[in-house]
Amino acid sequence: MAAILRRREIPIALTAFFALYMMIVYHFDYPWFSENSQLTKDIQDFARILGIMALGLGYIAIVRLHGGYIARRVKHPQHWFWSLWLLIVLTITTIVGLPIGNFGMRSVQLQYVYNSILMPMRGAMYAVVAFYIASAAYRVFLARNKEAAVMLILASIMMLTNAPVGELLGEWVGATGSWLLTVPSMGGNRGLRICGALGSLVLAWRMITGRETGYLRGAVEGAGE
Amino acid sequence: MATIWDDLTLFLTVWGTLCVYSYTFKDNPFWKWGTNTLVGGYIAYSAISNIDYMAKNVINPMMTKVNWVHVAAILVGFLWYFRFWKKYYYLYRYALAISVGSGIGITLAKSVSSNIIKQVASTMLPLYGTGTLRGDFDNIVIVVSVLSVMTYFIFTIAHEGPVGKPIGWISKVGRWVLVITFGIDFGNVIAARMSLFIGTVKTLMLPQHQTLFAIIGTVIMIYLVGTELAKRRKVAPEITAP
Amino acid sequence: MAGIISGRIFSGLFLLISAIIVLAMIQYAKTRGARIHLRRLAALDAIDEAVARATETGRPVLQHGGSDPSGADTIANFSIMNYIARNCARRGTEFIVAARSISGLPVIREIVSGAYEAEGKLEEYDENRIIRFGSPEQFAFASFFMDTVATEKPAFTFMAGGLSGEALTLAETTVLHGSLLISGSSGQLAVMFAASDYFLISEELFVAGAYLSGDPLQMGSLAGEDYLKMILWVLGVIGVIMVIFGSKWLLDIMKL
Amino acid sequence: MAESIWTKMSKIDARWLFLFLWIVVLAPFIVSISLPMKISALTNQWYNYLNDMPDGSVVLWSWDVSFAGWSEMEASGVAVTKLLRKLMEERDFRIIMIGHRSECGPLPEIVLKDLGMHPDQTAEYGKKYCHLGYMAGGSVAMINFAKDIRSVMPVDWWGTPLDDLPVMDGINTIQDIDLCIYIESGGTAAITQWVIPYGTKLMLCSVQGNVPGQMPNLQAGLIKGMLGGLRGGAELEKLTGFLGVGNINITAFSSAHLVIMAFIVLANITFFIRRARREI
Repeated sequence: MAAILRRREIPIALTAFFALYMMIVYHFDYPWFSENSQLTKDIQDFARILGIMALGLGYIAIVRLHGGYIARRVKHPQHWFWSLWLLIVLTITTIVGLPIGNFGMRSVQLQYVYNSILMPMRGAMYAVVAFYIASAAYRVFLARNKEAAVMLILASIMMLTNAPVGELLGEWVGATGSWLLTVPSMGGNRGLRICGALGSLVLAWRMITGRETGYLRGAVEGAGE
Repeated sequence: MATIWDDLTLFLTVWGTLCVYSYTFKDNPFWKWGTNTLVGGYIAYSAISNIDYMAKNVINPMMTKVNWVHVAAILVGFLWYFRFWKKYYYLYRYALAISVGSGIGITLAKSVSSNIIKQVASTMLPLYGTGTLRGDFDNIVIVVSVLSVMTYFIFTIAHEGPVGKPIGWISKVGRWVLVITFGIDFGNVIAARMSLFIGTVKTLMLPQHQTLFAIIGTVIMIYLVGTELAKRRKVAPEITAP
Repeated sequence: MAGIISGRIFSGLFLLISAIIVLAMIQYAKTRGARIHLRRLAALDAIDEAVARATETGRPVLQHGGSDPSGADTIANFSIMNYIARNCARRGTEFIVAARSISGLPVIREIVSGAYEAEGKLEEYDENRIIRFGSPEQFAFASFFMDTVATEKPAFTFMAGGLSGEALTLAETTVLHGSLLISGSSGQLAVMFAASDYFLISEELFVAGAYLSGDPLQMGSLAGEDYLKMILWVLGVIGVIMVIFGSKWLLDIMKL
Repeated sequence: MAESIWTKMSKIDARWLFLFLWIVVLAPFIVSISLPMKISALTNQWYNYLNDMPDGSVVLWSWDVSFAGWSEMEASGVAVTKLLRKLMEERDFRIIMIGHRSECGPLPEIVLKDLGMHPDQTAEYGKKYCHLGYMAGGSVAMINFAKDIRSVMPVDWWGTPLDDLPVMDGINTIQDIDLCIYIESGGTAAITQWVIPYGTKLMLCSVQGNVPGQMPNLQAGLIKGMLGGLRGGAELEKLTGFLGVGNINITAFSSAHLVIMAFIVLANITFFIRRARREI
């Protein structure tokens, strides 16, 4: 039995069934096969709850990763003491967040956690890139060739359109910037959007027909801001 | 009456923000405190908010009326966690397969409609006769931009020969449209990242945070500059030695 | 036709046509792959020149290991990694991979050792020196990558696979240390386009991967995608002509 | 040959640039300078579309902003909530708030508390507005929500059943909602899951980085309005008269942009001079 379950054919068939069922039923409204039938609602409800149940994956992965760092007393990529501190914060936030006693999502204690830690630091983590844009603007964004020169000029016009100070230079700045945004850049972004959608369409057909099984290896890890 | 917790929140808000920003000076213990606190806190936070949703909207209503679809989904949902068990790793694939399959199923047909069909339909614009010269010109630029960028991403036709040559020219136009598009995108990326930075500076400059901002900022700067100079002085003597 | 929901017919038909064309092209690529001609991207010539330049200056070649191995960008990055690794092995140039994903490490080891073996230089394959693991966390990996660039001073750096907010930092550091930078990504397009010497814009990265790997699955997919693009291209032109002559017929059909 | 000044300039330590950026952004917070600001066409289009909605409309105020994106989107988040409250009081609008990511249970709660609309602060809660809280499940949840709201969200953020909230009377599916305003910092699935299948009218408040990518949808009519980032929020504040965070930050927004442009110009001058002197 285990040998059969270990093979990839069944998961691939499951992916194909759920994908094809929802995709085809979207187009039809027959009494026995309809987008609004109870059966379709139940299948979608099933997939929804199943998706939410994966809430612990990231949690356990972090605990295993940093637990391993502590167990092996690693120095690289960071000193294991920091991993210990990470797990402490993780535990405190979990205890404060679970609906035990007067703790929970809407408890004052959890508000202290996200008001004092999560909100300021998440914002700062994203904003660090603003510094790198500043230093890159000074050192890397050079008009090395025609394309880079045109790009920098247009970026400057867009910046002067966004920033109120740009209006001091005159009306033409805002007019040019919004024209560029709503006409050529819109056309270019539409071209990219169409080609991107075709790319994911082709990838989806490969996954449905079982020709692409990379996704079976693991959940996305290492994503960033 | 500000409790100890309110004061701690004020301190941690300023302290956390400056710890993250200390990374721009160099990798240092303040940064390590910040990033580890944030990763730990955020992972726990998103897990408990999903648990809270499940408790409130799925499990609580089941106390009165059992919904067997939800019960089945929760049971199958435990298959996710076989990912961490080497021996039965393959069971994890069943939950993943259903999740990925339904993700594709509910998006593909609608994405074709919104990202392909509607986009092409909205590009079918009259190239003249819109009444204003500006309107005609805009439509011409839109149609040319969209079609040339699509031509740029055609890879199975070489840019030689009777058919390939014109495709080559059109894709050169497409390349320039992309340069314009990236120029505009770039201007907006700068605005976005600057706004984030300004948002955090506004928080730091709130009346109740200003003094803390000055004190903590100075302490961190002294530490960073101090260790930097100390490192340089430690390195410098070897160079000057004969 | 009471059962078919209006407003979804045309997109449903396009979906069906896309399936037929793509799967047919993949099958065709498997049986008669040679017929599918992917035009050689200028970026591949740029990669050859860059590795040659690294050989002359005696400085190493550095490649970003990509992130999650099931991501499309990283899969294309793996094909290019094989190509660059073989190039370096053939010329005896030092090659370094800065890896970020734990689950990606075994795949990278397999690719690089396979490349050195294919060039008959397996004895020069020193895993600890070539494959260096940073950290899965975004900014921790960024500082690791920047330290590697500062110490190794690569002549040529290739970056693709899971680039996000920190990508600009990596690009800036490589350029500051005098390295030629070629990168590819399906996200962060504007910023990477401005910071790189040569940039593979989303689809181009996948084409480079397919061209180098010669994998019929990828070649067939790209051929199928191109046919769909041409269909839409022709549809667009016909639509514009008809609208000029005042006929909304095609637009109404597309709204079905 | 001693290093020329131009080579030295190109080798400046990045940290001096960072310090300069800090100073330039902090200055407007110390010395308040206010610059004239024109209302852009996009913001006018957004504002007019909302105002042209008939009295008694039901607005779904969807939140998809991360804690990080909140530093940028606070201006538009608060300004739009104030505007909706005014429309609720004057023109009998009904407002339903909902969150699409884990941060968007508490974020709307913080805004409600600041505006005195929190259930602990006022008995008005539930009459004409409510906050359903975080809806887990992403796109799949959005479909079930569209078909039957109560199957996905039987209770609101504080656990009150929807049937006890007068605002939810007669609202069962997405078709009962006249307009959805969606504030996002990481992209939206509302176009594919609500606009395409059900024709829901959708207006976006996006981070500035996503604005160009959404322009094709605006021109195609898939979204009815686009309010972009901090600048859009500040303009909406000026339009509605509810001055707030946007107008405090907008001056620093200008000075930060000036710094970036100065850096780009300086870098290119240095680059061209060094190339002319064969230093590169």
